[in-house]
Amino acid sequence: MDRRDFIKLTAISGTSATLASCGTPEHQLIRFVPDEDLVPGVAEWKPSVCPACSAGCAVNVRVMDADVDTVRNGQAGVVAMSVAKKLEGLAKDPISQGGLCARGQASIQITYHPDRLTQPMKRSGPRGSGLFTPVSWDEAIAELVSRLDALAAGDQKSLAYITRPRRSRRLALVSEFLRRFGAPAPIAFEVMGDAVVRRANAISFGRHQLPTIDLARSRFVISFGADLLGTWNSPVAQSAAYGVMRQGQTKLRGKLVQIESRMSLTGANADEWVPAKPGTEGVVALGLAHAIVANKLRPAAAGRATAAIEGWSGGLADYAPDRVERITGIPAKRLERLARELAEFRPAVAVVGGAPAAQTNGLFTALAVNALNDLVGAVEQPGGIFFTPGAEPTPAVAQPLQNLSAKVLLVDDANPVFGAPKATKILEALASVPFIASFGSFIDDTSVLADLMLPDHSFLESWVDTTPESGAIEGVKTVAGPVMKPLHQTRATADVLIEVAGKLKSPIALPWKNAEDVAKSAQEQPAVGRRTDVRAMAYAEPNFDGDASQFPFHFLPYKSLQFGDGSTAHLPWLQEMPDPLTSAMWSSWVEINPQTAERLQIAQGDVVEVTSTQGSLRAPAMIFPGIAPDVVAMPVGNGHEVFTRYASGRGANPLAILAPVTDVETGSLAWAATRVKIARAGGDARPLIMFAGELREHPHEGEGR
Amino acid sequence: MPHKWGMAVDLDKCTGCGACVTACHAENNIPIVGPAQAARGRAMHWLRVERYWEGEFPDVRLKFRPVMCQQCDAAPCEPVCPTYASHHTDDGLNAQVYNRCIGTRYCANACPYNVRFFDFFHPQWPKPLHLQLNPDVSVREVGVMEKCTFCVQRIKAAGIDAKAAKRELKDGDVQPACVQSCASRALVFGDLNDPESEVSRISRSPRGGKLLEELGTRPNVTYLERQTQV
Amino acid sequence: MSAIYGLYATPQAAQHAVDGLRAAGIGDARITIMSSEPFEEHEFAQRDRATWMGWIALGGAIVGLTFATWLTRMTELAWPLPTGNMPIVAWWPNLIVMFELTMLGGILAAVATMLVAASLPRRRPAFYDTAVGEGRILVGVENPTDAAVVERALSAAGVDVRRL
Amino acid sequence: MSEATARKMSDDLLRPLLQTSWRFYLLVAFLGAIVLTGLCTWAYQVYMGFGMTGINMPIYWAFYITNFVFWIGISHAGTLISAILRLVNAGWRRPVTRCAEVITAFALMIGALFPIIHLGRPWLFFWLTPYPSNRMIWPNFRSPLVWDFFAISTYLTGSVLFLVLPMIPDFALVRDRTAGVRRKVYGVLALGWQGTPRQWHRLESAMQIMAIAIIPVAVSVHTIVSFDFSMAPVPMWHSTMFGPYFVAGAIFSGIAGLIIAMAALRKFLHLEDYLHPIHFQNLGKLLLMMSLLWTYFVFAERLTIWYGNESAEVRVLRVTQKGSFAPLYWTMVVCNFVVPFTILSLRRLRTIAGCVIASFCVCIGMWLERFLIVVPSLGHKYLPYTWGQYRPRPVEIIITIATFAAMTLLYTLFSKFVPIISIWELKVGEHAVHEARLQRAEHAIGEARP
Repeated sequence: MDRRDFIKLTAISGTSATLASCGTPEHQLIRFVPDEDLVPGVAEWKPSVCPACSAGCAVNVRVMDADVDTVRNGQAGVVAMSVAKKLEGLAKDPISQGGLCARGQASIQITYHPDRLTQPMKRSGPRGSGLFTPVSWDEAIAELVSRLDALAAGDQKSLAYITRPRRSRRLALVSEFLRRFGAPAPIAFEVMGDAVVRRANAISFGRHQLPTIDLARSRFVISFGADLLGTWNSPVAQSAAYGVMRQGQTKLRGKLVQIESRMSLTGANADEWVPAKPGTEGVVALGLAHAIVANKLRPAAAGRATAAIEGWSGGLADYAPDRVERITGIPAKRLERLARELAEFRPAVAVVGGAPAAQTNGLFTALAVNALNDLVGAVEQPGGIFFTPGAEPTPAVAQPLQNLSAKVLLVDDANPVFGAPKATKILEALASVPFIASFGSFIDDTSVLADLMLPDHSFLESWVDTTPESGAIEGVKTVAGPVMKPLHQTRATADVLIEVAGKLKSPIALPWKNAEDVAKSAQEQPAVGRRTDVRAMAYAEPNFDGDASQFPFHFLPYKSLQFGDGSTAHLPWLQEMPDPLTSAMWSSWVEINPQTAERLQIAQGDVVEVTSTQGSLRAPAMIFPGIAPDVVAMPVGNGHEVFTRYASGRGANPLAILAPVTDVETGSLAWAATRVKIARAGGDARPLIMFAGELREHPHEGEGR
Repeated sequence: MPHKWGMAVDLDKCTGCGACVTACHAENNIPIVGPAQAARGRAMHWLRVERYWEGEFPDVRLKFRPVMCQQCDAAPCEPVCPTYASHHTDDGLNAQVYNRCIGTRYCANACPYNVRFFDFFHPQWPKPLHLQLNPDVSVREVGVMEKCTFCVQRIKAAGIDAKAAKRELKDGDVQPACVQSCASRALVFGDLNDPESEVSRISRSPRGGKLLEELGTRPNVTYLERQTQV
Repeated sequence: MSAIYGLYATPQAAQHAVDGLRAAGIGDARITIMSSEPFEEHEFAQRDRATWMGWIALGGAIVGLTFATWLTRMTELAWPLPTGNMPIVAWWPNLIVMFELTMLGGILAAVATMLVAASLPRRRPAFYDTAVGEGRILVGVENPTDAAVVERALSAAGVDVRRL
Repeated sequence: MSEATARKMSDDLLRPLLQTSWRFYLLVAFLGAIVLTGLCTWAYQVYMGFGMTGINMPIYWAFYITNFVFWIGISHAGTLISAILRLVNAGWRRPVTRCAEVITAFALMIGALFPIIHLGRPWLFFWLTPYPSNRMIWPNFRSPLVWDFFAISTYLTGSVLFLVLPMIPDFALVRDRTAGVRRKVYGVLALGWQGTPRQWHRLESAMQIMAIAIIPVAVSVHTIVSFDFSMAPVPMWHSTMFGPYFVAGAIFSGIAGLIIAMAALRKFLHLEDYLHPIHFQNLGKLLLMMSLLWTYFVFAERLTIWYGNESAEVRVLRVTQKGSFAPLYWTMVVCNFVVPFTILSLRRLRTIAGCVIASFCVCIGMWLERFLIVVPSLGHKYLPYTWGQYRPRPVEIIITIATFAAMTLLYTLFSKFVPIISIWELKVGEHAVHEARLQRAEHAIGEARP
């Protein structure tokens, strides 16, 4: 091949341009000798576990060599090391099945984030000032040890540990540590969690966990507010199954019906989107059950009616279609049709999650849906719901944070200051804690209050493991080693805890040597509980905080596709990724039904003030055709006070103005039970940044020429 | 026989989740422009998921459509380029040679799909974000046009591997980042010259159609219409 | 060199002087006329009309056309890059370039011919009188063999004759 | 024609060259400052990146391309008009031709600058020129931008020569009537012109040939500029009538520009005796005609799209006439039709002042017209998800203003150093008139005889 041909080739390959702008390290003085053997330019693939949510997708990481600016024993320089380049779903993994959601793929930016903590730090300014001074690991650990020793004198109870929900052995380590120290069990802080659904499943099926929905083999899926394809439970696994449900089955195409008052991503993909009055979804479920029973539609194949429905059978009569119509606003005819389809399209399955379970009558709704599943024989049946065996048990969460009376608080990558409503007085609670240490990798709303920063490795730099609660019918456990050497002077939290345990005045001997040991260790199988006898709950009107006349709108915060509970708001890819339904970037917004907006003379982008009994916030208005006229919705994720250069002070946080009402049965936060009023406000909120130009594909179609 | 790369998008499987958008950023070193520039309409998404509302509450529906470069056989963007920066390759790709681009932006005007993006400023990756950059893909400099390449670097790599292994490329050897990432498998990529390839098979579906077909650009991306049951 | 010439206020006078010279047996070739405007309508200004310029311009145009044809074909074939499903040598677009270069050829040829034929540019001519700039018409003879005759012929119109 | 008139003529027309008032320096300083600001702004834009402009996805062309089309359009005043008038041998053209041709030369130079200013990487603009630039690849002759390069360079060369050749005898005149440095300089410029019959004939025939050649070139230039748009499948760009439409518009704005320039010359260089109301009258009529022609084209274009009702195109039609661009659109209609039509169709109003007012309106209107062709279409292509808005940013506005200043500056300087009216052609004209008068007199006497 002569020069000319070669040039043609490169010219045609279309990817030949200067790499001028990616920071060539020639200016550096010192080049350290690589401490690993590298093959320049050749990619390796190593497994790991996605940290973005608790679904626990296994990922495949592309690793290549690169020049890394680093510090080796106090000297700045450059070293060639192999670094992660891209995250992809691991094809062998039954959860991700090779796919990976936007958040998962963006989480590689956690490792490379420019504002990531690079070493332990001690608070040097007043609390919340964000002023920290670097300290050595020895100092940092000594500090923590001394604080814990101070508690040793009979005050062990006042050591508290808040973690974000993890399905990994690390939780076992923490629990064990706390148990032997004599402190209460760790608090898993889950924003907009599914405690209610878990409890319902424990009651109905004896399984305190979220179900795995066998969409792939299902022909009729009716979802009560669960954003299967977006943010609920195990989105990647569910999306994969959804693809099969739609076009993968031979000659069959599964039908999806979504019941919710604000169109979610799942609602957008549903064949039928059925808006029901907030808090009445359970009534819809029982209405369907009643219609099936009354019209003798119940398929024989569904087998013997089991306890979950029996408990209701007496009360079902109260849910005649017309009454249901009155309560829910869904036409009786439509309800009966849906009931028929539900019974005829076999196999069929019902799912509950999200807002319906986050009402004051959430448990009722969840139990009602379970009953419906039982009625149509969807439990542990192909195309129905399954319970993944061997899942790490989820610690039961009550509302521990208000009455948090700890003297030493360890925060493990949880952000309750952002995630808990202001009304829960979380800030005050934390302020009263004398000593707070944070293992997080970033300074966020919570860790900014910490006195000591003990930055953990990123997931790519450490041993990771997971036993997902849901997403696959068979049990799954993933363990993976570090895919790259640490970029910064960080340490695996597991190692830190083990070291601290050993250094205590009265040392604690933990059964693990190090983080690797923890990740690899087997877990004791949780005993599969027996279903407790089901009480037939009567429908109780949902209570909403705020008087309907004064606060005319239901306020519906929802996990945003990009940021979920807000923990990934600092990743630039996700900030700039257009939100699928609104195409908004770098913003938060208030979704308003077009007619409502017109009535209140609110235009797209106008700054509106949203006021609840608990406070108010400002955000630009988003005209949103897929929301009920008496509902306004806001994405959760933005609105951090402090969270790196990309998220600090960006947008507003809907969680802040939620009222502290709870589900009466489980006592977990009913985050969809707040009422608000909205009004145009002079605009000092950040502008609404949208990628899309037009709302509709054929604008001014109806208008004449 | 040379390859003719093409893609099929099953809108009935696509959930609009946007995983492909991020995958594209990760694979192709697409810069983040930041809120100020995004507000000016300079955000870069080689692959975007268009969403269109239909109807009014309560009978409202939402329609998603991932749109990337359609790699047209008769691409309007190619002939208008004065420097051949935009031209057609023999395996049916619509190539963009960044270092020949002088930034007339004519190609972007000629493109009916608006899938071409311009580097208004020199792209920045605050350290150590630059460590994520894919060494197989060049980083564009200020003032040039860029667009979806069907992940040409992956196509080339797969070809080289096949050559090394002394075999032909087989269906599924090449997967652009978006296709790889798609959980619901709505995107399928392959060789349209191979009638047996999955993409050819799916493209023949009665639901299949091309975007803005009437313009005669002869795209190599087929969209399978979404179905509904009510 | 030497020259004898007269400066005439009106074209009629100049014409008369020219006629006089001719009568004195001096051929047109030896008579020099200079004026600050063409005076198309007078006989003395009618000489040296004939020119090939038109044909040369046409030739230039043909050269331009040929060059353009070669340029477009050659460059397109030198590195055949397909664009927009067009033929490698696409005549429709090429015609535009060919047209422009044809015209350019013609124009340049015409101008070149003009400069050569009018023997321009050159340094300031020896034989000249700034009075021409004042509007006078200069009629004269360069290197006269029989000065007396010329002088008589020029002064017939009653102007003072100058020598150089 | 008496020697006295000839001398007076020369004196009047050479006065600007020989005397300089303080006003001149002030004006030049003022304009120069603006032009300098423009250049700095451009440098700033290149240094900071093209993002300094208001350009965005999908509106990748806006102010700069508008200016490009506008100035190329203005350039159609001079050469084209004077060539036509020369061929039809319209006597009244003589005092007009040069100041018209100058407009062409300068407007082309300014216009040709904009494709470079608007490049993302302007330092590589020379890759447009036909040579194997990088990796031994030549420019793509299928690209309308390359056609632009050839058309504009041909037109520029032709126009400059067409302007310069008839200047030689005038330079000779200046040479003869001045002394010292001026004499030397103009002596060089005169190329040793003597004014022998041979020289006069060659000059005439050269001008004739070029007049014939330049007209199709001029037409082709703006047609090709229109191809920049009509070659792209963009709603309301992809039109077969763009060629003639653009040419008409170009001549339209060109005449307007010429009228303004002439009025200015007449006032500031005191050329009342040479630029008579009749010139403005005639140009005014021409302007009126072009206004009607332009209106006809716009009507034809709009009606076809409105009636044809092709969705994408109708959307663009809607935004321009009813939507966000409506104010600009209707301003354009007023400036290009209503005002010129009312003023120029009434003889009483078709005064010099009237013509100038109309011309200013037309210049504004035609700039808007180009803007309204470029931006709304790009902002509203086929997929509404990608629709966008455009707001100009300071750099674009400053550079635009600077080009108008540059035009004025160049024109001022030119009229300072070159007789803005072709003296010898004027004399010929006067002469012809004189002769004609004599003949008529003789004729009358002949008839008077019994």
